[in-house]
Amino acid sequence: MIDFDFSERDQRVLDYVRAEALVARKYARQCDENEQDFPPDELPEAKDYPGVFAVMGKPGPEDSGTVTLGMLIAAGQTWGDYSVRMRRGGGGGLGNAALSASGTPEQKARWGGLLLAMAITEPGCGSDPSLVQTTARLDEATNEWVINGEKIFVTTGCRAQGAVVWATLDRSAGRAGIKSFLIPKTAPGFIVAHKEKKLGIRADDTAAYVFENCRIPRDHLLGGREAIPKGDSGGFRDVMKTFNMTRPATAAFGLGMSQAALDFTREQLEGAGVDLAYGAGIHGKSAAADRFHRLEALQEAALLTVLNASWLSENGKHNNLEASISKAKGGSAVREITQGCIDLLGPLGVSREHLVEKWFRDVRITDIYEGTGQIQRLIIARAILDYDRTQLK
Amino acid sequence: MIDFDFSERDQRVLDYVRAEALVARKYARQCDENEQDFPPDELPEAKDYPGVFAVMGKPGPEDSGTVTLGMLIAAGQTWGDYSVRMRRGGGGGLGNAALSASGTPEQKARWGGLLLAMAITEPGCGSDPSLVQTTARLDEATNEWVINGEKIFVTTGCRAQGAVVWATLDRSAGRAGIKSFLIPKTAPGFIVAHKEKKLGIRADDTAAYVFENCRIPRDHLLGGREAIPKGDSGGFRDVMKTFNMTRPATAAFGLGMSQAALDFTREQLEGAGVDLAYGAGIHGKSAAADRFHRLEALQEAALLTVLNASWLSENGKHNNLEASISKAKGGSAVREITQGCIDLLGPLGVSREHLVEKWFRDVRITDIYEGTGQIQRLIIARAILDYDRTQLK
Amino acid sequence: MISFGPTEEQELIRNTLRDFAAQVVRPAARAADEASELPDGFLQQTWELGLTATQLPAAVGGGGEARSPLTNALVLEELACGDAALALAAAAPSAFAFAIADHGTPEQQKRLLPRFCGDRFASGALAWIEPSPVFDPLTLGSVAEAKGDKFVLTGRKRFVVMGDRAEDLLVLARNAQATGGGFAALDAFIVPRGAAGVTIGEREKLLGMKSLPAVSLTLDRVEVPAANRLGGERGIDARRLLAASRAASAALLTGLARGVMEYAIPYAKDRHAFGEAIAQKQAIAFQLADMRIETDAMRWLAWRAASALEHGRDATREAAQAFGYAAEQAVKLSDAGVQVLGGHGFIREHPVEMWYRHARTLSVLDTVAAL
Amino acid sequence: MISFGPTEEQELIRNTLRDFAAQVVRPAARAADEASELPDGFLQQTWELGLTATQLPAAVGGGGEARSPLTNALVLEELACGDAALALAAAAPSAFAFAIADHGTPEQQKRLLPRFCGDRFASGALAWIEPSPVFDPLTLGSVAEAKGDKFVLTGRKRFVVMGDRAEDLLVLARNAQATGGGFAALDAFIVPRGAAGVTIGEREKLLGMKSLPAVSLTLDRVEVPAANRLGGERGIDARRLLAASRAASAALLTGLARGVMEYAIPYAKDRHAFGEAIAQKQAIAFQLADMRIETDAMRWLAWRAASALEHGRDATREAAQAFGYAAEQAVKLSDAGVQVLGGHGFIREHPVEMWYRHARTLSVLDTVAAL
Repeated sequence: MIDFDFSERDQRVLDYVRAEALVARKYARQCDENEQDFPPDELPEAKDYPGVFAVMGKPGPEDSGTVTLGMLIAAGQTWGDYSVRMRRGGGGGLGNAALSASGTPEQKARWGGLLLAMAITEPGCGSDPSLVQTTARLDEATNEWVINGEKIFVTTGCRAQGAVVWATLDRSAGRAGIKSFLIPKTAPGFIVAHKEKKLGIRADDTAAYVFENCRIPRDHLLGGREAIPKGDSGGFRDVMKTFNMTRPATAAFGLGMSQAALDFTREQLEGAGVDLAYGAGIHGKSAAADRFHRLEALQEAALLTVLNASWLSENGKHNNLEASISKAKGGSAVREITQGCIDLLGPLGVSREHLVEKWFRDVRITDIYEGTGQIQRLIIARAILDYDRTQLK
Repeated sequence: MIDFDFSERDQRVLDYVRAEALVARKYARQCDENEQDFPPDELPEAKDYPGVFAVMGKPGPEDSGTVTLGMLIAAGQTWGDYSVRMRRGGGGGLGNAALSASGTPEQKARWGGLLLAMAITEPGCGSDPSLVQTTARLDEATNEWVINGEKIFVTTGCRAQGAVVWATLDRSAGRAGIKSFLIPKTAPGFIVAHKEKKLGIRADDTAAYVFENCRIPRDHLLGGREAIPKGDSGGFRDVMKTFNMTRPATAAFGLGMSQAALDFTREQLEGAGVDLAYGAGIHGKSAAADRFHRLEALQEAALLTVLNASWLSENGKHNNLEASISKAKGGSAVREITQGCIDLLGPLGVSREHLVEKWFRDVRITDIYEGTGQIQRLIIARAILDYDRTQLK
Repeated sequence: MISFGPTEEQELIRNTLRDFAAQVVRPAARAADEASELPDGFLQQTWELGLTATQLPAAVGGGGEARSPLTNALVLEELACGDAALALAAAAPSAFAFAIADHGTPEQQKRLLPRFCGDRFASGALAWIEPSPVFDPLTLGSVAEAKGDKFVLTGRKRFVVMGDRAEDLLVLARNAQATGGGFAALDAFIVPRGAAGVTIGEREKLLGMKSLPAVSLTLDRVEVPAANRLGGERGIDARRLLAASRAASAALLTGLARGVMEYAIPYAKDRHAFGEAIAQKQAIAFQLADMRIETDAMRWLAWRAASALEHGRDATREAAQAFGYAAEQAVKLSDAGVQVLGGHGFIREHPVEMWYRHARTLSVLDTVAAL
Repeated sequence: MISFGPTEEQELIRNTLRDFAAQVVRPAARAADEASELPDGFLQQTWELGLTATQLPAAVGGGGEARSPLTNALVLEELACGDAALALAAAAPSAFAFAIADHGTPEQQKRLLPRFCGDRFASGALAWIEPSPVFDPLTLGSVAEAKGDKFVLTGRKRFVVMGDRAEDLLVLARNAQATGGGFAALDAFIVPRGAAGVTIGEREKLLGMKSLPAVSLTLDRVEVPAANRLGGERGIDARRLLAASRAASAALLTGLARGVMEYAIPYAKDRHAFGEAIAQKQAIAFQLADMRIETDAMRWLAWRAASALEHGRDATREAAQAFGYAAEQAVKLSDAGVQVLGGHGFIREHPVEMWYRHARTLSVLDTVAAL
């Protein structure tokens, strides 16, 4: 049955996440202003917070599914602070989403506990994953993969204990030749080049990688399928499946921060006596209430597309289209919402004495990484038009 | 010197136009609801209105140029009613703009007094003028052009006394082969197929033409240059020059109606006690004032791009880019403005007892005819990127 | 528990309505719009779908199934995908009957609901909108004054759907006794169309939704017994009444928008320019992508509001967001539909210009439907 | 007479400033932003352009040229195209001096303007913005009470540009005597920075415009002689003061937006993906086209407001439209600039992320500049 209410357990989990997020928020500004450092592995308050997995437990029949609730948890955590959230070890990285999407049960069990980054973009290829130049060659003698190439814009790249890396087994095979490999930082020839200086999510490192004859065991190929499928679909699709999890997740990260901006704005405006109650039509409202209500509706709309995408995958339904919808919608919504909150707060909104200016900067990555809004719209348009890449470029 | 004020004479002319427009408006609803008929050639009040040309006279050094003021006159007339304005004979049609843009002095003198339509679009080619299939063949024996082909969406097509028609001398020559011809309705083989039923500008007929071995004298080629220039630029550019006049003009037509919608909305809201004064910031305004102010700013912005495009051409400057800017901006602005006025008026705005719902329908053509907003953006992008049609499709 | 899965029964109903919209509603829409009349027999034909009766209490002869705003949201989206005007006409009886069922006293239900459980079409009308350029559903000019065991109603109403044929009208008014304004002051009264002082004005002429019968209305010191105050002593839950209406409009606008998208996609694939299908141009393709993104978003917001109502919670916020968002997007999206069709979007040979008028009209008619 | 043609002299000034922006301003902008400091000698360097002095009366040692809001609009666009933060810093002296020139009594002009006609940089500061989440320039919390031949000022100010170094501050306050609010109640007072009761707060930390020195300010029962009321008995033309400020902001935002466009165009032509330059994709190309459309529109609106001021007319409406439109578009456009650059738009190796911060900051700092 269609439902949007939380079970008692759902609520309990989200309340815990909120409490933990409030602690993380205490460190938000400090992390932002000391980008060269990394957020502490452990916050002083950590002992009071066993972590969300501890309070979650197994979902009962009345509870939301783990994947779907996971989106709300992700949003709830970035509501506190994106960078502090990302600094956590254990399953926090985008690479972990990739692992759970296309890893074998053994691989998930073995690496699920690590913090894994996701390395796709290369200096040459921007948003076009099919142009991956990084190569993977199987050394039959040692039963190892030999990886060579460069990656940029690797989120959490410095702190991660390993990365899911896209490489091609055979450039001539195009997309079909592309596979994803799990490469631990300890692998020989894995070089972390540098950390980028950014507009937002500053403490959350974004790294550049270089692989020089980097060697990993044969069983580090995610999913384990070494064969290059006929046509150019299968193999690449398999890799792309990752996105069906990471795209809603990145949208959720952004929406957690835009929600924080909305909550702060409401608090400030109501504190100054602005009536933000719902009910009246346009002629019963102030300009501020009118604009604020539109921003809140946009937030809810975007979040629902995220929940829809995750709910589909959780229920074994194909969600490639819906994942891109949530990413496209979330990516544009968080920009408009944080921009709009600053319109409402005026000069206060651009002062670094408050966090709203930081959320405005932090959310801006949402429409860029994991495939820009343009890429998402291409995917959506191809899906609804039943076009392939040659018909809609 | 940069200036946006009207001279006494400018103001006098525009006041006359406003007075005449108020008369035209009396017939607006009737014309809209009797689309099968045409607006009367002469309004009963005509005798009191000698016509704008009579009051205009020659511009003095302090006055706005005729072309630029002409845009405000056009907007002032459609402020009254689009269809009644268009029904007027004598220079009112889009074809007349084409004539004044690319006709020879003799041709202008000879045909300037006629109501001329502009026939470009064909069933097959939509917004792509370079695909024109209508042919023109010179019959050396009789010194006549023989025209064959079909045209659709011909604005004022039924009432016009003639049309400026695009035809190709040589399909293999592509755009270079395209020339514009002036074809009087009296020419043998000129068939008016039917009148379209439309969303708006209903009384303003939109016709479909068929040319069957239609014969016209050799000197009916606009501009008179029969040669097909080398490369694919010259000839077509010459034809396209027409648009540098008609595009700002069509934008002005639309903006006259969106202005009417704004004026009606202000009158209604202020009548109901809504304060629409300028000065206060967002926190000193009602939702209605906030939205209304944004719509008025949009109106002014769009109108200024129209005036800029016409001022450039009037001063002998290249205005191809600016003409497209004004058309693109006007085309989207009039949609947003009329939509927004109805948001502000609520149920009243969608009742046919008032004209705002009609203006909402009438302006919708602005972003479609004379090249859609997409076409305009292609032209603008090519210009600023210095790309040709092969580089940006 | 977060779930986007309709029940099997809901899937069944949705498919039935989808077929009905495709086979009955859509084919009749253009002619109805040009004629400003409902198609002959249309109301009776939809009546037989039992949309209203099924969810009325068995005690009054209804199907006795639980009131389900969610099911109704699915129904309205499908009907509106056929044609929004005909959909709203078909939903008009529910707007009245569900208001009685949700807010009425047992006596009022026994008195007014049986007629909606018969084989023949029956209608009631909701009279909320008033003739003001600054109309707001929470601040009404129509006033109800208590006078002994009667109420005296005075005011003017506009856009009363089915007001020309409904046996009874449900008139929203400000209770003169009420302390404070807003929701607290709102009351609804059952007014027989024939009551002394009721003048049914002329048929409303609209931009879109032309086939929908709506009239203006004048109440000149109309006296109704206290028993006609909906909810009796207790009055109504005005928040719920407004939320149910806005959530319904959101569902209708979603269906309307989906119709535009489903028409524009094949058109853009067939239509060629500059040597390829216009759908192969990013500028067109991205507009279609946005149509898909927004129809999804509109639907989820409508479902969320319907779900809140189904849980019996205050849905004021959810419904306002769903309606506000859908109103804005339906206009944007149908406007884009016209643009995708270009010149063909402007002529009446294609339905898109009609949907653009429907969207602009329905999106400002707050308080005309119900879940 | 409608005309878009600058005078030859204005063309000359525009070209000079364009070179200055390219050679001096732009190269220094990123370092200044990272350091949150103005470049050494920048204020003196711009001072030598004579932007302020030229338009001050010869009687006080100025260039004696007519005050020209239009010329200043051209100047500010060019400077801001280099960097909006440095442009506003360079324009700060004018904001104070022009206010004195336009609204001050002859005595006030003789007293305060000469310092702006010398060879050394001199600054004044405008104190209008206040610390409230619902700040509105027409409803101020700062109050001025007449007390004998003095005024007593009390209130708090924020984002006072150059407030840390200006000899005198021009403080906007509500005149306690004034009947009615809005413009009528607004008064401006010349307050020496060292006056008793004036506390200069800490340096403001901003999202963008970081290199711009701005401070908060507290006025605790600050006494100033009646002679320090700008305009004396007559007071100020508050409409003109606000309009001049908003028109200036519109010009600055236009230059900022143009800078984004001029950076994005060559980038999009150089950057390749999917086998061609990204500029060859309609989705990118159309964003660039819209940048051009909107920078034109922003400029014409700013010119129109400046022209109204130059004609000495009430420009409240024109300036509000120019500022409101430019504020919205500058954010949209710099946001689009970031998107065109993709990942490179998010890192500080390119200026676009800085311009996005500048645009979002400047567009909410109503009342900080002047024409």
